[in-house]
Amino acid sequence: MERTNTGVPNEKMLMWAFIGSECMLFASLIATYLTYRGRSLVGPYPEDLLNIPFITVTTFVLLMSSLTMVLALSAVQRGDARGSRVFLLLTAVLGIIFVGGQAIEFSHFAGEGLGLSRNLFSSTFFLTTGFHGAHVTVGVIWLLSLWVLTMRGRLGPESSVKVEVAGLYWHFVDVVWIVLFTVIYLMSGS
Amino acid sequence: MAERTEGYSRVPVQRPTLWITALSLVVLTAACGGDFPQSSLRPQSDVARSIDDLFRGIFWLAVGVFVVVEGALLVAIVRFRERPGAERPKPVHGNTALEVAWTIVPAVILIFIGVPTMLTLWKIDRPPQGEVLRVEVVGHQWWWELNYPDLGVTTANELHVPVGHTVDLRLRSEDVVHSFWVPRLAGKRDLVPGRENQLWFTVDSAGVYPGQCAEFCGIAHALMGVRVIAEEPDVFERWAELQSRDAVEEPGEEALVAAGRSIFFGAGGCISCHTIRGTPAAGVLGPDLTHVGSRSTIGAGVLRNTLVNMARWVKDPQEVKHGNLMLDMGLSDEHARDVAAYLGSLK
Amino acid sequence: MTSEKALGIESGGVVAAHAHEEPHASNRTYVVIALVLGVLTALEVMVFYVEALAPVLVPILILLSGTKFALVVAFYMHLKFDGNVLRGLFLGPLFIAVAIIVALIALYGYLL
Amino acid sequence: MATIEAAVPDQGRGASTYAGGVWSWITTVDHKRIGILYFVSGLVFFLVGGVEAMLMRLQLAAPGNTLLDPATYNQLFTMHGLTMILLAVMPIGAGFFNYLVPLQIGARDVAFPRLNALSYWLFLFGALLLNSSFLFGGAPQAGWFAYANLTSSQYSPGHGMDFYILGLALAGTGSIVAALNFIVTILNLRAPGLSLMRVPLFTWMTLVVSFQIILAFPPFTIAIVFLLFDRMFGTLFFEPLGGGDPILWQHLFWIFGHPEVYIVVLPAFGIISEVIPTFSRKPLFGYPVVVYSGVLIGFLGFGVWAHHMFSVGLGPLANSVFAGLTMLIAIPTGVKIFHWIATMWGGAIRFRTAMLFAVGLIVMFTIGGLTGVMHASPPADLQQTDTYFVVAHLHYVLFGGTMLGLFSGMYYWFPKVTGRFLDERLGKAHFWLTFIGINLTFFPMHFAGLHGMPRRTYTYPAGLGFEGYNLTSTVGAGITLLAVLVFLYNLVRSLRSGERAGASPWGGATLEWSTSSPPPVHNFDWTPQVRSRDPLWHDGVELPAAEEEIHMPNPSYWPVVVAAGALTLAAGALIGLPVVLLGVAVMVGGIYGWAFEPIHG
Repeated sequence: MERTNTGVPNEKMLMWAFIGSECMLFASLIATYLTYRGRSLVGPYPEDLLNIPFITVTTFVLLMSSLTMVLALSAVQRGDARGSRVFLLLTAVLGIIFVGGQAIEFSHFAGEGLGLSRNLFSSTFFLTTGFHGAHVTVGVIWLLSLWVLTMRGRLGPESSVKVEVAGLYWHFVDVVWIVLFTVIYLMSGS
Repeated sequence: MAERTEGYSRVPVQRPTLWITALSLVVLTAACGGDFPQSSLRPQSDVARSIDDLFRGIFWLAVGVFVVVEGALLVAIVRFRERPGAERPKPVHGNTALEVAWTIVPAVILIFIGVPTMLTLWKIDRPPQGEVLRVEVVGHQWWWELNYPDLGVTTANELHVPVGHTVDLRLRSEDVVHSFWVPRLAGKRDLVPGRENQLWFTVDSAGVYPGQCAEFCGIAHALMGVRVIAEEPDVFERWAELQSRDAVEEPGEEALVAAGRSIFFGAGGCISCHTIRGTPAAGVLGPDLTHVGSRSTIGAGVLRNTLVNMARWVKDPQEVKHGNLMLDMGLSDEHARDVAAYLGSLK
Repeated sequence: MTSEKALGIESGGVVAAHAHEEPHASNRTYVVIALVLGVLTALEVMVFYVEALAPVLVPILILLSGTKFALVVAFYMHLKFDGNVLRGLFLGPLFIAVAIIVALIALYGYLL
Repeated sequence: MATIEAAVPDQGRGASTYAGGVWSWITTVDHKRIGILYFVSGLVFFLVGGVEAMLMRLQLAAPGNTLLDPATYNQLFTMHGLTMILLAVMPIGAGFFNYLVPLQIGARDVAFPRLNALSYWLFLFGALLLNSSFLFGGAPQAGWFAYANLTSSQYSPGHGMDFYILGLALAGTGSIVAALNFIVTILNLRAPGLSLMRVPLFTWMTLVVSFQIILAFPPFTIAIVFLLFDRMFGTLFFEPLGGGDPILWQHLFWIFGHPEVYIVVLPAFGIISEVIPTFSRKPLFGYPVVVYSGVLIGFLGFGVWAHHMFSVGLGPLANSVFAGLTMLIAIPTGVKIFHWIATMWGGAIRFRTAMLFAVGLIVMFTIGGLTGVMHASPPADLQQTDTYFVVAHLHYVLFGGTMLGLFSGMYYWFPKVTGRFLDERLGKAHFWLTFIGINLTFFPMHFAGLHGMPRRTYTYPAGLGFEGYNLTSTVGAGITLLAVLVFLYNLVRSLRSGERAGASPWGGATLEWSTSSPPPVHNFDWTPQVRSRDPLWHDGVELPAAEEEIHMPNPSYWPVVVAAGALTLAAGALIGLPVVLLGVAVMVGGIYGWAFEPIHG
């Protein structure tokens, strides 16, 4: 472990500072979504299209990917090579399922006539969830890269900070979804 | 006053070099020094006066702070210059009492600014009571549409108001964000597409109060003038009565006027954008021209409204006001003169 | 290995106020947290479908999702165990971010 | 790069062994070289912005002038604002951060040297992309604030606004990356004993500014992404006909835009908080208060954005709240000014050029601050906003505050960077010409504004009483330009033949003066042990035994590859999908190359 003033590794601090910055990014998106809520001039409106049961499932998948992520980190720190491989891959796969769900949802919306530029709901919905989906996608690529490293046996306990940092990113993306799920889906009726 | 609106038009024709202009300016400045017809420091309405009183209070407080701070700095500069052979100064790291004091003092000064600010803010934001004159102000690139819904009057760029009578402006925009600003009468209020804003004031005395758009709104933003013409109530009523009528052509110069009319309604294509009430002209893209002959300026204050200027304007609007949205209809000099005659007849 | 990391070793101060000991929660705790997250999500969706709760839907949802948010941040992201520096690094920006959301929806008249 | 042996007795004697050549600058990851790159780029853009300003002043010298057509003028004021704030002042500030922060905290480099290089290249490419708009159909002409919906594809056809969006997205990303890097560097890489409450003020302000950058730029990024989608894909974010609200842009823009003001001014405060103690030969008066007031300004800066929007009609309640918060900022700002004066008080002041500029800052910023308080009062602001009164205010703050502070820093640290002094006589000429020039330029603007002259107008009619003020401003601008030319001459001349400077030419108190001028590649032969706030004044630094070997990071071309990928991606948004994909490929390839690059070659 490198020595720093705070005792926190540089990479980890970088990620936390980045997450702070990301808070403002998503805050801007969420604030826009909320200020434009109910201001669409033409349909379809959120209550016409949002499929709560379907999204609940993908939300659950993403939540569980946080569990597998934290288990992956724990395995890497313990030097459990098999655990690292399994849980990293599992996390990435759960992420892929989530993004796939989003793709299905998007194409369903498009099929119902809710294109990107249809109304304020579609504009704000697609950009907000799209930004989040892009974050998940980046995370999946990152996790798969780490998984390749574990397959080659190049990710031992000494470099666990790499997994820890990726994990922080992944959990943050999950946390953002916790908020988006509530704000976009569950508050759509009120 | 009339000279002012000529300012734009004179230069493109003569194209003087910068230096000649600069020299003549020195003379001009001497001549017009002290006369600031668009100055926020010469309020002529209740609202503008409230703001001006507040500003003057803040200004003198600021002057006081300025004198104290720069004075202290000056003393420090003069007294504590390094002198040869002097010892290294005593390292002072701070002084809690002093630091607390100069945190509290600015806070107290801010109370003296903040309280009058809030009082004025809420005062000028309180909607007017009693009878008001409603005017809809619609911002366009780069002119003002003015509707008096209760009087059935529609005009442009020149807001006639009665003295001593509260005017309640409802501001909106047809295209981009503009800002209505007549400094001697009120602070700015933006015209925002998709919103309606409100601004009111009561003018003190008769006169012409120039103003202009204060929010950058595109290429001709600089030339989006507005003039408030405050008149005694009886004069205003006569004006409103005249303006509410359909178009009336002034007799005289019949031949030119008739020729101009036929171009206006025919080859000129003017009616696709302009309305003249009482005629088939019902375009809505440009200003209502029903009584255009009675206005004092052309093109949102760019030119004085004379026959020559009007002819110049309809012949080549881009030359007078670069970027404006009026199309160049390719009129010949003669046709432009005829159209100008026709428009001039619409008193 | 990256060059940055190597550099950190040499230029890093040795003050090291708090040694970097991380008493991570156990895997058991992680699984329990996951179960709680699942249950809270189920509750959220239930609340969404119960007509009677419509008037208080928003406060309940904020409470439930806020709890989920806090659980993930505290346990999965180890903020509960890490030092004050990281806590400040996250909570400061989070405060400003939330304040700006609240301010904007207030400015648009949804709160007042 | 070869390992540098450090078995020499004095700090900084392990001579610099930089490789030469352009390639070595392109692949450098050394914070000092990156600092110089930032500085030079910033200076070039400062000149570009200055020429833009001069053209505008010439156009406004006389009423009804026709030197420039309105489209050109509108491009110039838009680009002048963008260039000065984002491409000149911020990068020059970043030049100081880069060069000085590691030196001031006794580190060998920043926490992530390659990331630091990436920040620079992203900034440079963004700046070039934005300015290339002049060549491809015209620069943006909707103001640096780019209010919607004037920026929609309907009202701003052509690609000017697209260059604005893409250029600033790149440069903004660069700023965020740099700021993240500096946060980690300052929090993690301080020399032993250099606790946060002993960190030099300049480094402290860098930390505050870094936090502001990482928090202020994301809302702006989101706003320009919305705008990009509105323009390219017909979304409705700022389209009133679809229910969108142009005011939302104003909110998002000023949530960024107001902190941005402090982002550019706080580094200057940091600089003069170093310069004034050194030349007064007294420690900074009330160090903790100066630090806390900076932090407070940084924090409050996020709660005052709507004071740019008093004329929008948000209602008296919102206006009152934002007015109150804005006035609060005056307190920590005023406190800073008092502390600088108190530092001078009782000192033995040497008026070298750096000190002159520092005192100039206090004079000018006081005026700018006082007019700022006037804007904080909504009724008064309704008469002042969007007029030349505001132009006067912001230039007193940004030129009179920031630029004078940056000039002060240039004279102060030039000997450290180059080993030579800037010429004092030319420096004093530079100072007085600047001081006279900017006052002559900006002071009359107060009157022009109060007498009713709106800003962003390419011309004004005769007869409103604006002529004299404008002519005076133009003359003042000419004098300011002359001052800048004197400075450039001084820079070039002193680089070649300036008087030699030793390690500590001014007797400064902070760590950067403990190593040679210019510092060696590795900054310090030994990591210093710090025991007080002014380590070089109070016997507060101890040099432990020599370290055996010092590894400095290798040069790397991956940062510039990644940045080039990002540039290709951005340009692709204007050219076509294949270019976008190429950009993504280059970026991804670059990131992998970066991740797997070995440390020591």
